[in-house]
Amino acid sequence: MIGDFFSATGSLLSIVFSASFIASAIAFSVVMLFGTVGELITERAGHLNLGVEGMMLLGASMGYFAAVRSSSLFLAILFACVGAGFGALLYAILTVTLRVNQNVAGLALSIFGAGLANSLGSKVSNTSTPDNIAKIFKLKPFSLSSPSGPFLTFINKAFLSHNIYVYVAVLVAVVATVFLFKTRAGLELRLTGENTAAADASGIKVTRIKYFYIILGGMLCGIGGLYLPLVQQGSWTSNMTAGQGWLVVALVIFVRWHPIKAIAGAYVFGSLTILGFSVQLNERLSSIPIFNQYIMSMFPYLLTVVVLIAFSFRKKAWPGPKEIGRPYFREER
Amino acid sequence: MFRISKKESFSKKEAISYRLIGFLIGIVLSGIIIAALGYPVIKTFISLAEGSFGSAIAIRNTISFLIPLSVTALGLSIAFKMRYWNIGGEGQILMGATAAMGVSMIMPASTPGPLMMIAMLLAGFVGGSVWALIPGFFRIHMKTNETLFTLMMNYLAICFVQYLYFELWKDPAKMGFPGIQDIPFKARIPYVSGVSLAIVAPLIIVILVFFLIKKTKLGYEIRVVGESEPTAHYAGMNVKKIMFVGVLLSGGIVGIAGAVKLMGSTGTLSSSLGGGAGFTAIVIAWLANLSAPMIIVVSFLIAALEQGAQFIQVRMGVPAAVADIVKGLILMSVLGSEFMLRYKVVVGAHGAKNKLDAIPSDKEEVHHVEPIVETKENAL
Amino acid sequence: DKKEEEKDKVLKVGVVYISPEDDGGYSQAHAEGIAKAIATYGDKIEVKKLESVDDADVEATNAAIENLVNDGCTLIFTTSYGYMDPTVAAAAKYPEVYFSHCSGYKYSGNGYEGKNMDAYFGQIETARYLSGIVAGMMTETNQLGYVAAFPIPEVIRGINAYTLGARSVNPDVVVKVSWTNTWFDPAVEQASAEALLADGCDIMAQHQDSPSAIEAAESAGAYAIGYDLTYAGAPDAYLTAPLWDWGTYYTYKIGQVLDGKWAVENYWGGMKEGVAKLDALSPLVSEEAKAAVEAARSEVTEKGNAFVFAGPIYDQNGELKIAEGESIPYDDQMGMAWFVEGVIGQIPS
Amino acid sequence: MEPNIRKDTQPAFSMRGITKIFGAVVANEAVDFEVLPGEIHALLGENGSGKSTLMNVLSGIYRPDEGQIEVNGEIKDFRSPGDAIDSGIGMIHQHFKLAEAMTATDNIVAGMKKPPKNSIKKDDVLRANILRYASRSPSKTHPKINEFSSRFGIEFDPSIPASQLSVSQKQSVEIIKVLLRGANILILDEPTAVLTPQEAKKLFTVLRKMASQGCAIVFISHKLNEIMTLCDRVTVLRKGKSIETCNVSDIDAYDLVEKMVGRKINLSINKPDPDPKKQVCLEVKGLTYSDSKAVPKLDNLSFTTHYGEILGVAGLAGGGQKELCESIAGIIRPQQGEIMVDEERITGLSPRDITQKGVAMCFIPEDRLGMGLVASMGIDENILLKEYALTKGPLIRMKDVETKAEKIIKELDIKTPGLKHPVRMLSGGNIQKVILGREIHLNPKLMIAAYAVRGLDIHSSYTIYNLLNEQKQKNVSVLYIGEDLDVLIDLCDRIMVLCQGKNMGIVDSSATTKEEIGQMMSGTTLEELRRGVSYV
Ligand SMILES: Nc1ncnc2c1ncn2[C@@H]1O[C@H](COP(=O)(O)OP(=O)(O)OP(=O)(O)O)[C@@H](O)[C@H]1O
Ligand SMILES: Nc1ncnc2c1ncn2[C@@H]1O[C@H](COP(=O)(O)OP(=O)(O)OP(=O)(O)O)[C@@H](O)[C@H]1O
Ligand SMILES: [Mg+2]
Ligand SMILES: [Mg+2]
Repeated sequence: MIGDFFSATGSLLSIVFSASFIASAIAFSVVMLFGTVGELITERAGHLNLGVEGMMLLGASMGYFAAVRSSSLFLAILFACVGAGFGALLYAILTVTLRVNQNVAGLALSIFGAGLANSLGSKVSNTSTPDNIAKIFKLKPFSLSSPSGPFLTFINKAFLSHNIYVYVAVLVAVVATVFLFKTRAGLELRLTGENTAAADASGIKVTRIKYFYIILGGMLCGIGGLYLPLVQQGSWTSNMTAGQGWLVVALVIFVRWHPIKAIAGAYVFGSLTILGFSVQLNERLSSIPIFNQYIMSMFPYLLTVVVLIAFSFRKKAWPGPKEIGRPYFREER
Repeated sequence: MFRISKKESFSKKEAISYRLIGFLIGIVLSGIIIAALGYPVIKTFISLAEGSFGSAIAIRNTISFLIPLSVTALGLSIAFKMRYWNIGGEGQILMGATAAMGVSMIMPASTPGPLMMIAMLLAGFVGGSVWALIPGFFRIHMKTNETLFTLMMNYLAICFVQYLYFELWKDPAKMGFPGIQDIPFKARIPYVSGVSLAIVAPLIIVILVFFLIKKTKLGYEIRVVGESEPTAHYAGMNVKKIMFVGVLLSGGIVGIAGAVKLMGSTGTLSSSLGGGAGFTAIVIAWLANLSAPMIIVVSFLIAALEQGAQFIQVRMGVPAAVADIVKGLILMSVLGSEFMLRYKVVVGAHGAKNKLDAIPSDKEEVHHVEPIVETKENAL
Repeated sequence: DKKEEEKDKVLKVGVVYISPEDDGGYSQAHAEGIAKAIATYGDKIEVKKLESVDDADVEATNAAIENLVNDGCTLIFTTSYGYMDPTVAAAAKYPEVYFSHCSGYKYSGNGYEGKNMDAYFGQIETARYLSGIVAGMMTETNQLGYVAAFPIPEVIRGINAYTLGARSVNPDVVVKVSWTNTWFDPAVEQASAEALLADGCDIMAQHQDSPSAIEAAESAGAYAIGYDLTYAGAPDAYLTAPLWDWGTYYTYKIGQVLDGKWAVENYWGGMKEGVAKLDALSPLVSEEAKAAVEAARSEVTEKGNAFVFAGPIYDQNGELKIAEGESIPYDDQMGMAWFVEGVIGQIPS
Repeated sequence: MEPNIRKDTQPAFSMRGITKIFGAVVANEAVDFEVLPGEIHALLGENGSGKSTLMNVLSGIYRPDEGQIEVNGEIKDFRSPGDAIDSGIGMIHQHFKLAEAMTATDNIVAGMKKPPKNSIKKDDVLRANILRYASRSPSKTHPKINEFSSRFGIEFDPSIPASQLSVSQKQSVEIIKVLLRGANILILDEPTAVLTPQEAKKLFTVLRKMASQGCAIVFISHKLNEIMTLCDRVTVLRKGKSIETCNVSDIDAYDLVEKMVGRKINLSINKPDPDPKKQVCLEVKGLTYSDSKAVPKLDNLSFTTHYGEILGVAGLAGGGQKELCESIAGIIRPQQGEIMVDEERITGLSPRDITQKGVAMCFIPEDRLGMGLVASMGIDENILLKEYALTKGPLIRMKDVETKAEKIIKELDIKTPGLKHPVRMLSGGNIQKVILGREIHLNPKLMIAAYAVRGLDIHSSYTIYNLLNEQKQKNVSVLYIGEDLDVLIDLCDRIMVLCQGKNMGIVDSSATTKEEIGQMMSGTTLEELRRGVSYV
């Protein structure tokens, strides 16, 4: 019995710490990492945007459309930003200026975004990523050509053999962290999300800040979405984010609104999502009921729930930006 | 330059006309996008209307979309009255249907139809409320954020039903195909001239919810708790118990929506039984200002939109996604138009004269702005 | 007036798709078939379609069919397994409309009393068998990966046919199966393929609607066999693919109705009819493999699934399932819920 | 002390013809107001007379509907608080604007820009450094903030979250925040309302120092003695209009009140005699309670109240008054002790059962609406709040409540367009009448009135005193908790003084003085006082 437990644990560990598993978990977390950093910035400004899925799709379709029509990576990214930023702008108009309930506005955005993205995407659905762009992402800029020894081989395969998009995602998270905690602009953003009235009275232009970061956050979601058609799949398909946008909303809580933790968080969620496929191939594990693949597909959500509960036990834990969900009107008492 | 100032009140007429304006703006905006995508605008909208009301089949379809949407929105509205953000409608629908399905599988085949139907409806209520009470428990006792918890519960329910669908409840009679058996024929809600009798469900529930909120002590308590927990506490209310019952009723009614859908239309359980109604219903409840009768009206409009959207695909070959654009934009515009009810825009720096004139005399019938826009204390 | 009358004569054909018409996979294959029929009959038919109708959502399916009927369609194709029961119900409700349901087992005379419902599908297993031969010849690790959507008979049949084909030329080959529980989810399919590749497989095959598994193979330096449509996006990995050519069937069936000769049938065309075919072998395929395919091709084409599933066939546990000289009967193929020898994977019970 | 006004110079700012309207409320109507550099200028007026509104207009929070603002002779159009800060205007708000979860330093430096040219000191190295290190290196910023605040004799720990600061420290943070932004026009909205007398004294020193450096200071307070000692000039607002501006030295407190209210008012309470039978109503024995953070709030507290008598409770803010009320009403559970009404134990009963035993409570919290009222509901439904539990069956009975609401509106002369009108739209005085009316109509034996006149103007306050006296005459036992010692002495028959949850003694109001009560409030027991011992 105990022996079984140890050997099962052993099998699990050997899967989870294999270079190839780590590598695919990393690749799998790119979209969520961008999305999480984007949503996190939005939430730091005091706005919960449930429309992540819509914005990711908008970014993906607009960006991919531009890529196909222009064969320019720059334009692809620019249009991903424009598309997702447009969705975020609508959300910002609704929640910042028109003071619509944030949850409801986000849900409406996710419906609208998916619709617009899918209509637009269908215009480029039978094409693949232009060669010149595809080539860029075939490159593995940090890969060692001849790693020596098992350790380097492992590191090389697990961490260094990724395309540039992956490293950019990590870089974005790092930059966001420095920005948030080490710059005055970051401080202003945090104060706005903690207490908008205080920020306003301190001379911070809160409306401008909210618009700016909601749109910036949306753009990051869009760049994350673009990874799917441009790099991962190389072609457009409707609804290709397949629910990752909703996981992002959970991830933000999971990482406690810290971009640097989002790197690990996205990785954990990424690996939980793919763990099922590796476990299936392992006969010892796949015969254990809890490793049933349908049960395993619940893991990311269960984990989020556990984290939510755990933090409500810690009464002193920071519960996240205070202004989330509250409309701000300066002349309100 | 312009600036925004707050309104004290608005008349019913204003309320209706601003929403209508919002609706029209939504139509115009989606018209622009439809044109930009290269589809004929006017024809699309005409077909949209025709598809939702134009024929008996259209109306029947609209009604069948209406049933789950309205029942779910009614259930959610109870939670929203308490400022409890139940985003978990989709999961509660599924678990309500799952419980009803389970009951139909357990009960002996010889059970009389009506008895089985009643048992299934009850099970639906229990299934939905249990699923709602899991996050509810943690919200009530430890203030765990319910918005995200209930959101996660949706996905847990979907995974769970998939597990049932592909493994636990897989029907051997399906020749190896996955799927759960159909509910017995006698447990199905009958159709009368093409319209499912399930339509009585929203009609009964809307009356019950209206009555509950407006006329009963519990409804009153729910409203007070939503307004201010300290006040409720001060008045000697057992806030935890009230929230518990409120969440239970909310989830239970949503669960009934699932059971009714199972018994009245799908006949079997799958993870897509909810069909997104749990999410759309949130927006419906909101647009209806959480008023039970308005929920029926708004549900009808949204159901018509969904049905019409399918029809424009058939009639004009407009892709399904375009319908989502129309739906999303109309939702956003109507939501945005609420702004005009609560605030007004003053053009130019000086407007005191106009404002002084605009102060209503006491006699005029005005409608006070219900602060459903979260007040500071009650926000998420 | 005359124009109106002419319009009335036009046959309105309805099609219900599970995903967008341009999904790059299953639905697109059907849509291309419909396009062929349109090209053949021109103004005589008018096609009405509904995309992205969730086949597990009975209500959505019902509404879709109702809308097609409402718009005057008198011949309706429902292209996914899950539409079966709603199609039966609609057929009973609208006896004047012809219905054809793809990939199920209910039709007039079999699970349905009325006279207006057909079933159709194809012996894609023939092409899968041939693609298995390619893989069996090309593999170096003798481990093949298979990304599979759902554990249903259609998919299991394909895996078995592929395995039988591969082992017919290389008895040491094993096929490892990974279930994704989705027809279409590029990210999930990719992750699933990556797990297989990491596990030692050097050729990927799939029963999925996105090309992610091929992409995963390409970036891992492995080979891949596609499905549904030919794929140009991975020139260093793509070997071939079992393809559908539904145009043959749709042209045939619509022709029947136009001629007023509609007849109930359970259509199950294969390579002979042209419904199933193997894509041209890419330059990556070795000469020996090409030869092996050609050697089997004519017999497979001629005899169809009867050849693919001809005995002796052993199951995963090594038990003899089908004796020499027999082949798996039609009904058992339709309900297939076991793996042949050489498949590594489990069918959830 | 010589006022430090430079009469010759132009005003630091002047506001002309300011009108500000909220919905149906004209908060400011054509108000003119100006303050000179180096002057401490008081703004005085009843509640709701528009003081905060006027200053919010000046600090860019509200945009006026009419009127003009000039700062240092330049016409300004403030679109946001930021614009006002850029013009050297800093406001300390009535309710602090701090992010509780962030450190004092973060609260201070966020949004800071290079100080405007006309600030007190143009090129201040310290300030520039704070700006440079702000957020990049908090550990370097903290000592610099300390250094800066010590210039004004202000002290607090800038490295801890605002939530851990005391009220006066929070105020210090707000002041430093404003000063660091280089404000030379400083507005303080009721800064002393939350301070102890010692803290207030310290604040005054700081303010005088700043004025001497040329700062223009607007000081809002309801406490006339503060205005008389601190300020140079005073402007009185009444019903949104500016009534008069005069030198403090030329006027006395009685004139000020008359200007504020608009007529002479009789500030005395006619007090009926208490019921001589002295029948005990409430008896509290050894009540002890510590809050969730284990801070003791009630400490072995014992006393009794009599029918037909008003027992006053005096004490510093947070001295246990709130906990006492809540214990009696059953909202919190004391850890030790007993509470009896008519010799019947009520400790441990639910609030509802206690109400049924004849205990009614009218508690006005700081924000007035937070407790005891449902802001968006009408008077009828607010009356239902206590009522509904007393009727049988699962349904509410609106008819009865409506009748009752109408009666209460009439009896207490509540000004409202209708009984369905949301109470949040009513004025503060009327809101308080609703609560009091509701409680009186429960026909209680014991009426607890805590801070019943909180935030009310003098006229409304006297209406409430009269209502309480009526109750007393009906032989109700009244427990009155208040802040104003004069009122306590005038209204109550006996006064119990609390200090940190302890009973310092109960004095007869006809035989005590404010000074005596004040000494007891700061910790001297009655016994000690009477023995002639005093530590203060
Ligand atoms: N948040 C708010 N939104 C809109 N109007 C408000 C708000 N708060 C208060 N009011 C308006 O302000 C007035 C109440 O003001 P307040 O509570 O300061 O009373 P007050 O003027 O001090 O009254 P009184 O002198 O009778 O005590 C009401 O007329 C109400 O319409
Ligand atoms: N944001 C607001 N929305 C609506 N009404 C308001 C608002 N601010 C102030 N008022 C109303 O304007 C009037 C003036 O209020 P203001 O706060 O300026 O009075 P005040 O003189 O500061 O009173 P207090 O002494 O109570 O602080 C009141 O009737 C008040 O209720
Ligand atoms: Mg006031
Ligand atoms: Mg004020």
